[in-house]
This record gives sequence, C-alpha cells and structure tokens, in this order.
Amino acid sequence: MALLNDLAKKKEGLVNGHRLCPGCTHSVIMRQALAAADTDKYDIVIAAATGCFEVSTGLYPYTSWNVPWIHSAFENAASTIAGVEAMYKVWKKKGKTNKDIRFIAVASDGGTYDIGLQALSGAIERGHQFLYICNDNNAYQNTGNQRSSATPFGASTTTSPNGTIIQGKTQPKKDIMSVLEGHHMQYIAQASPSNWRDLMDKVKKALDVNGPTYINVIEPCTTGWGFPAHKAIEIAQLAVDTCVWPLYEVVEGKVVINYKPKNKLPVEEYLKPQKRFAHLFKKGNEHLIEEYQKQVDKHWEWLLKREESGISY
Amino acid sequence: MSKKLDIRWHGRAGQGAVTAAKTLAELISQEEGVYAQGFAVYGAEKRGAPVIAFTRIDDKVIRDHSEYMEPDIVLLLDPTLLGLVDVKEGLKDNGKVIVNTSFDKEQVIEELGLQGYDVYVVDANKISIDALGRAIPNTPMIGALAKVTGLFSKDEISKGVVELLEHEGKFPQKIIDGNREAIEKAYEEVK
Amino acid sequence: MAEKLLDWNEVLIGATIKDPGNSRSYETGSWRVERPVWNPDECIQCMFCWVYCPDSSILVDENGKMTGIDYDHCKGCGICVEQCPKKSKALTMLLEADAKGKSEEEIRKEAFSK
Amino acid sequence: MGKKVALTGNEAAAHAIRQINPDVVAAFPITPSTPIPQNIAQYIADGKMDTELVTVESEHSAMSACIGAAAGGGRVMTATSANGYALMWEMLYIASGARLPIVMAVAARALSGPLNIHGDHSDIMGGRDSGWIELVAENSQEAYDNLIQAVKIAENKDVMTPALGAFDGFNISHSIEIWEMEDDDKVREFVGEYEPLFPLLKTEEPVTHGAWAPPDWYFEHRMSQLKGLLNAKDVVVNVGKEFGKAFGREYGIYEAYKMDDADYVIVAMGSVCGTTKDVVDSLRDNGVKAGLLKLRLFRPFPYKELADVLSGAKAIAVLDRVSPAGAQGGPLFNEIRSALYDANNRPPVINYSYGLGGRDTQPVHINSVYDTLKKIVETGKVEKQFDCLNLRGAWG
Repeated sequence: MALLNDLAKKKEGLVNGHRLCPGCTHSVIMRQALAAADTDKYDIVIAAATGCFEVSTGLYPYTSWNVPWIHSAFENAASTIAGVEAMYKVWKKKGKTNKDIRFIAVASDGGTYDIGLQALSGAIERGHQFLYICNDNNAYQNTGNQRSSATPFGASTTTSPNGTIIQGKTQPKKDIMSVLEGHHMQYIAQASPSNWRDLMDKVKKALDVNGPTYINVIEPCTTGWGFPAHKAIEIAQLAVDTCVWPLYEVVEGKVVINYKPKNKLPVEEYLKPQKRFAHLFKKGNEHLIEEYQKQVDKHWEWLLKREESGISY
Repeated sequence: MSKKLDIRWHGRAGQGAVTAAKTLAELISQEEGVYAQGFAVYGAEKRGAPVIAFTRIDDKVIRDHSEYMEPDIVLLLDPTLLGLVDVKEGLKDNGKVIVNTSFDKEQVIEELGLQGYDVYVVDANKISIDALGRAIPNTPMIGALAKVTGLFSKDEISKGVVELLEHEGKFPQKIIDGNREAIEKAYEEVK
Repeated sequence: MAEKLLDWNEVLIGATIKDPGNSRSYETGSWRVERPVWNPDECIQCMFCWVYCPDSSILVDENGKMTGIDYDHCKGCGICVEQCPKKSKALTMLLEADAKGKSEEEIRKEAFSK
Repeated sequence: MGKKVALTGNEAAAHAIRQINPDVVAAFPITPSTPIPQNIAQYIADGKMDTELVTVESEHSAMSACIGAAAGGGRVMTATSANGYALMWEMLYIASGARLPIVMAVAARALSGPLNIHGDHSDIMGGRDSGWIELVAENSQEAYDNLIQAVKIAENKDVMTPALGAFDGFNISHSIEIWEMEDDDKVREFVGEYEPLFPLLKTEEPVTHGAWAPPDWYFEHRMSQLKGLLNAKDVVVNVGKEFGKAFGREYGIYEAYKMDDADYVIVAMGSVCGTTKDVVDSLRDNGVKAGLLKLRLFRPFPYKELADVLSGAKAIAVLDRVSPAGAQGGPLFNEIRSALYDANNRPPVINYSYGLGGRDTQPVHINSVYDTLKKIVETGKVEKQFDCLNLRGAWG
C-alpha cells in the first residue's frame, strides 16, 4: 500500500460540498475506498442505493462525484450495477471502449441487509464483476434512525425504542457476512474506517477479483448513535477493539482474522459513549450488557475457531 | 369457394392437442392466400387434464379473437374422453367428427349420440404406438383430418409435418420417420 | 445568493448532471461552529487528518503534504483534531466566535494558548 | 422481402427483439410473456443474436438492471406481464424520469387477486401514468410491428422516453396467427444505431444519474419529462409512415374502421378490435352504420385527434378491459369523454368493462353493444352509462 502522502496526491473520486452531517463516516469510508482503487490501472463506476450518502452527494444540481455515478432506488444498487456491468460487456465486445472498468455498488444496511438483500443475492449469483460496499450504520438513518436487521441487540432506535417495558431492540443483529458467505464468493471482508490501511487493502483486493465481492464496513453515525462528531473514528476503533466488529476476510471460504486485539476490551467501552445504549447502563439492566457481551464473545470465539480450522469451500 | 373451416380439438394435456391445432394452422397458412389461427383455452392444466384447442381457417385475414366457434369439424384425440366432453357443442348441422378409438364407427355414434353427423374413426393410439412406441395421437389425427377434409393429399400432409419437425431441429430421425409413418397410416386407415 | 435557476425547458433531460464534482461550489463551511486550527510547527505530516476527514478539507500540495484547512468546506467535526497522533497536537479546535475578525496568526495563537 | 409465418404473439415479440438485437435484455419470466425471455435465451444460445441477457431474480431487478444498462449507454429491452409489471412499478417511473428509452413488450394480463393469469389491461392501464409511451396491438402482426417502431419512437432525440408495446395475454400471446416477418437486415436498418446521450461508461466524461431533485427542481424536471412524452405523438405518426414505406404497413395513432359515416361507434384497444371489425362488417351488410375507432397510442393520449374523428358519431361506447376501480368509468372512457367535452358535437358516451381475467368477448356481446347504441339514438335516453359484457348477473 502506498504512503498516505502518495494517495493524497491523487484526484479524489468524491469531493466536498456534500451535505452529510459533520463527522459522518460515509464519506470517510468512500474516500478511503476510492484512494485504494488503482485508478492508474482502471476506472471506477458507482451505483448507489437511496440513503443518507446518496441524497447528500447527489442533490440536484450538485454532484460530489468525480466518477460516473448512478442512483435509482433503495433496494436495487446491486441490480442497477449489474445492468451497467452487462452493458460494459457489450461495449467491450463491440469495441466501444478499450478501458478497464471496475464496478462498485454502495448501500447502507437498510439497502443491504433488508430491502436490497434479494437484488444483492441475485446479482452475486449471476457473477457480475462488482464490489458491493455496505456502509453499516446499524439502522435506517436517512429516515431518522429506525431499526433495521443490522441494529444490534439492545440499541434504542425510533422503532425499537427504550421504554418502560421494552429496553431497545430485543433481537440480535443479523449476521450478514454469513448470509453472504452462502454465495461462495471469492472474496468477502469486514472492515472499519478506523483501520484505514486494512480497509484499503481489502478494497484493492476485492476490485482485483473478476466477479462479485463484498465488504461490510462499520459506519458510525453521530446522529443516530448519539455521540459527538469528533468521536466517530474512535467509536469505530472501539467496535474493533471490543470485537463487536471483527476485522476479517473470507477468502474462498477460508476465514482470515486481520486484527486480534492484544487486550480485548469489554463491550461497555464501546456502548458507553453512545446514547442509543444509555439505558443499558441503568440499574437493573446489567443483564442486558451481559447478554450483549455474551453474543459478542460467542461470535468472536466462533470466528477464531473457523480460522483455526483453516477450511475453505 | 370460401375455404372457411372451423376446427375444434379435444384432448388431454400432454397429448399434443394444442400443438396439433397450431401445427395445422402453420401448415395451412403456407398456402398462398389462406389464413389460419390456432389457439387453446388455457387454465393451469397439468398433464392429464382435458384441454380444448381451436383452428380457424379462412381465405380472409382472421380478425376474431374470441373463443367462440361453431365448428365444422371436431376431433377427439383421446378415446377415454368419450362421453366426458360434449363433442356436439356448437357443431354445425352437417359437421364432421373424427374420433381416435379402437371401436367401430357405429359404436361411437351410438355412444356419443352422433346420429346425423358425419363420423370418422381411426385408431390413432395404436398407429402411434406401432410407429413411435408411444401413444402421441396428435400427428396421426392430423393425417386423418387431411383425408377427411381433403385439405391435403397424403404426400402433402406427411411432407408438411416432417418439414416442421425437421425445422424444430430437436427431434432424432427415428421420431421424424415414425411420425411420417403414423400420419400416412392414419390417412389410409381413417374411415 | 440570488442565482437564476433554470426553467423547465432549459434543464438537462433526466436530471443528469454533466459537471462532475460541482458540489465544491457549495460551501459547507458556513455550517461550522468550531474550527480546527493547524500548527505547522507541530505537524509530522502523518496525514491521518487527511485520511479521516469526512469533508475532504485537508489541503494538500503537489507532494501530498498537508498545507492547511479548507475552511470553505470544513464542517468543524473535529475528527482531525481527535485523530492527530501527536501528544502536543498539531491541530486544535477553536470556537468560530473566537476566531472572528482575527488574522491567521492571531487565531493560531488564540487556539494553541489554551 | 418479408415472409409469411404462423407464430404466436409471444414469438412475434421475441422475433422482433431478436432482429432489433438490443445490447442488453434483463427479464424475469411471468405468464403469459414467459416465452419471450425463453426464446431470446434460445436465440442467444444458438448464436442468432448477441444480446447480453441478464436473467434477473425479479421484475424489480429486471427494470433496475435495464435502467443501469441503459444509463451505461446502449439499447435495452425487456418483457413482462401483470404482477411482474406491478413489481416494476417503482422503476417504471424512474426509467421515464431518467429519460432512458427502454422498450418493453407487455403481454397484458389481469392483476391478482384473485390470482388470474389471463388477458386484460389491468397492468398497462394501472401503469398508464408512469411516463411511458404505450402502444397497444390488435394482433401478432401489430405486436411485432409496434415493438420495432417503439425503438425508433423511444430513442428519438425529442422523445427519449421509454415505450411499451402491449398485446393481449393469451388472445394474442398464445395464439398462432399468420403474419409477415421482415428480413433481419431490413429491421436492423430500420431501427438504426442508437447513440446514448450521457453514457456512464464513457468514464472520461463522468456523469451523475439519479441525483435527487428538491422542491425547487423537481417540478421543472417533471415538466421537461412531460414534454418528451408529448413529443412522442408526432413521432409515432412519422415513424408509422416510415414503417409503411419500408414494409408496406403504415401506422397512425389510431385506426378508424368504417368511421367515415358511422353513427354507432365503439372505441377500444387490443384484440377485441378484430372481433369488433367482423361485427361492424356484418352490421354494415345489414345497413347499420357501425364503426370502430381502434386506439393504438394510449400514452401520450391523442385527445384532439380522437375528438375530431369521434364528434360525428351519434352514440359512442367505450370498451375498457379493466374494472373502473371506483372511477366514473374505465380509463379509456374517461379520456374519451374528457376529449369530447370541447367538441362542438358531444354524442352520448357509454362505457363497458369486458374481458376481465380472460373472459371471452364474442361477436354476440359486441352486437349487443351496437344494439344499445342504436336504442340510445332512437330513444334519446341513456339507461346505463356503465355496464359489463359477458358478466353473470346484471350489473348495477
């Protein structure tokens, strides 16, 4: 990986003037991803799902995109990019372009875990060349923090609120990585903008696969999660250090854990700074944090075992 | 002379009644200045259910897309449908009925109450089993129809169907030869 | 800013935008309540501020080195300050109100004296 | 020279698509249009066309992939029916809003529920305001001809609007008819090459497709889009003439069948028009001045032209192959009545629902409509403004 100084010299694919909240990590993730793309070698075309990131970067008559970009709806980033990629095959065949073009679809958890899952699954099964990046901000943030299947256990959202009888979301988060694993892609990974070098490595690898790839990225949301804007990267780092968000790859079915914290922090460290988890720290709710810790530990242990086994597809 | 002819086919799903109705439309339309239409009444029938198909022939462009027909000819493709379907429904007074059966004509007339109609019988199942090893009565019934109506000579009808089958490009020579044999035999045997 | 907006028969069909990255002309700097202030003397050019900035507001020269802050677009989130790895920070936050009407030198002094 | 063929309406559509040989087809099978993607897949497998076929997992993804492909930069087609069309709904508006000239074959079918797979116009009438050009065919020949013309109409620089070519499910889609298939080369020459305006794949000129338009922009974009749709009317006429020159079958926005001196007029679309023509002929033989106005172009709706040709009638019956769904009548009825409001002569207009979910509409039913029109003229009274054809039980 190039030095940051070298990457900083590159023309950016995503520019400023967008309307994301101060401290939003959507743009951080995409800036890192586009910096990682080897744009001397190939061009990038992006399809975006409806969401915060999309409405903030493509607000007529303004666009923050320096690369070709298309948005059409919420649930179809994958099928939209599939169409573009199909046309690219035709252009290649007919000699209308001699360029190497790589495709990226970007959506949040709403457009990926939930409403867009079918289109994503279909596009992967058909084997289109595209990298699907899910910026997972744990809820439908564009419409004001409604729970999604990516919302973690215990989190208070506007449709899984903390109340006198129910304390936030009662179900655990969907393990989307396992859902995607079932598609037997060559490469899928989980990353965090706090660990930029790791994220960039993953994007670069994924874009070099001639087929579908997937990267799940934690996208701390200052507004929905309730933490001060300047803490955004720190929160992402805490998710990684508590193993709430393990950094790992599944290469041909083989699990590779990219980061094992020397000192695995208790989940409280991650939960405490976020308002959405504030109620978990009230007296009498200790068991909820215990349950949270249990879920995280269980998943982490499972990942470690899978890595140890070394099995692939 | 008007070439107008309305034909109704009764069969069971899987026996090729629809294919037969459409094949006939295709064959007849190869003649200059003759028009045809082939269609079926569709439900969600799976193999075995009774089905009805239609062929319209005319020397004018056929514009009517309704399913209503007063047939000149009714074909019964499956002997086991005897008595189960109303063969006479809408049949013109001087209408013809061609039945795939091993019974003789008198028995069929008696059974179906077809007194006063022009009834023909042919054992298309036996012909088909002999020639093709399976009871697919649709092509022999086309052969019988050709004879009864005089629409095609024996050579014309067997050549026509064979060409269509060859054009499909998915049938082995054995099947094509079997069909030729079945058509010609039915043409000769219908009475 | 009373810019004349295009009429219905002047817009590009399909709401297509042919001017890539034109949002740069939309200045989000006005959203800022606090601003990051840079002290080049303390800066080690690690570029963490650049890689973590949500608003591409770390100015960079042709060698890829940081040269300051794009205050036209910086929304003042403070991530750069938080992520500046030096103990004696090369970046710090200052209330916009305290920066008003002051020169760059005065602002830097004000910010880093705290 | 074209050749006479005996094939179904679906095969007519599939052959039109094969001959057009679009860059991309993205489709999902649904009765009764399923044979279209099937045949296309076979043509590709046999090397008879080299379209990139995207076998999507739903109709929503079909239209999404069509949008992606068309924005990518090229000619794109698809096919669907009924619930599949309904699943595309959201994307239909986006395709037209994005001004992507996608062309779609629709074997028109009833919408559930209850589930019904047969012909009616619930799909294309339900989506009539999605901003697409809508051409409706009477038979297989028109289904074939319309799709070829639709490409040219949709891609016209002044139009740049998606178009659908509809034909009745089963009545046409599954019926073998005799029609002329033109030479592949001549069809390709007729549709010509398509030059996309803002292709995403031209990466040296990055474009943004699908930015959201806030209140100070959305209205302007919608009206700009409407202009494109309205421009289609003249283009339909011109392309119809061009088609006539190339292939000997000229088309307009409607067909006036024995309308010159007609007193009693039926207005309809689709396969029922053929049946109606037979009835008109037999009535004419008996000295009844019956006529048929067959509408070919439903969107954009040619209200002025229709008012002109209809205002000479003494009584008019509009046949809608949908339920009025709570409106004063079916959509065609409401459009026709509204069009006549400004005419000098405003004949009485009545409305029938017919053929829902594949219900057979026979000459006897059409005859009853003309009988009613005659009665209206004789008595000067309209007893029922709305009625149903071939429905069990008297409506109302």
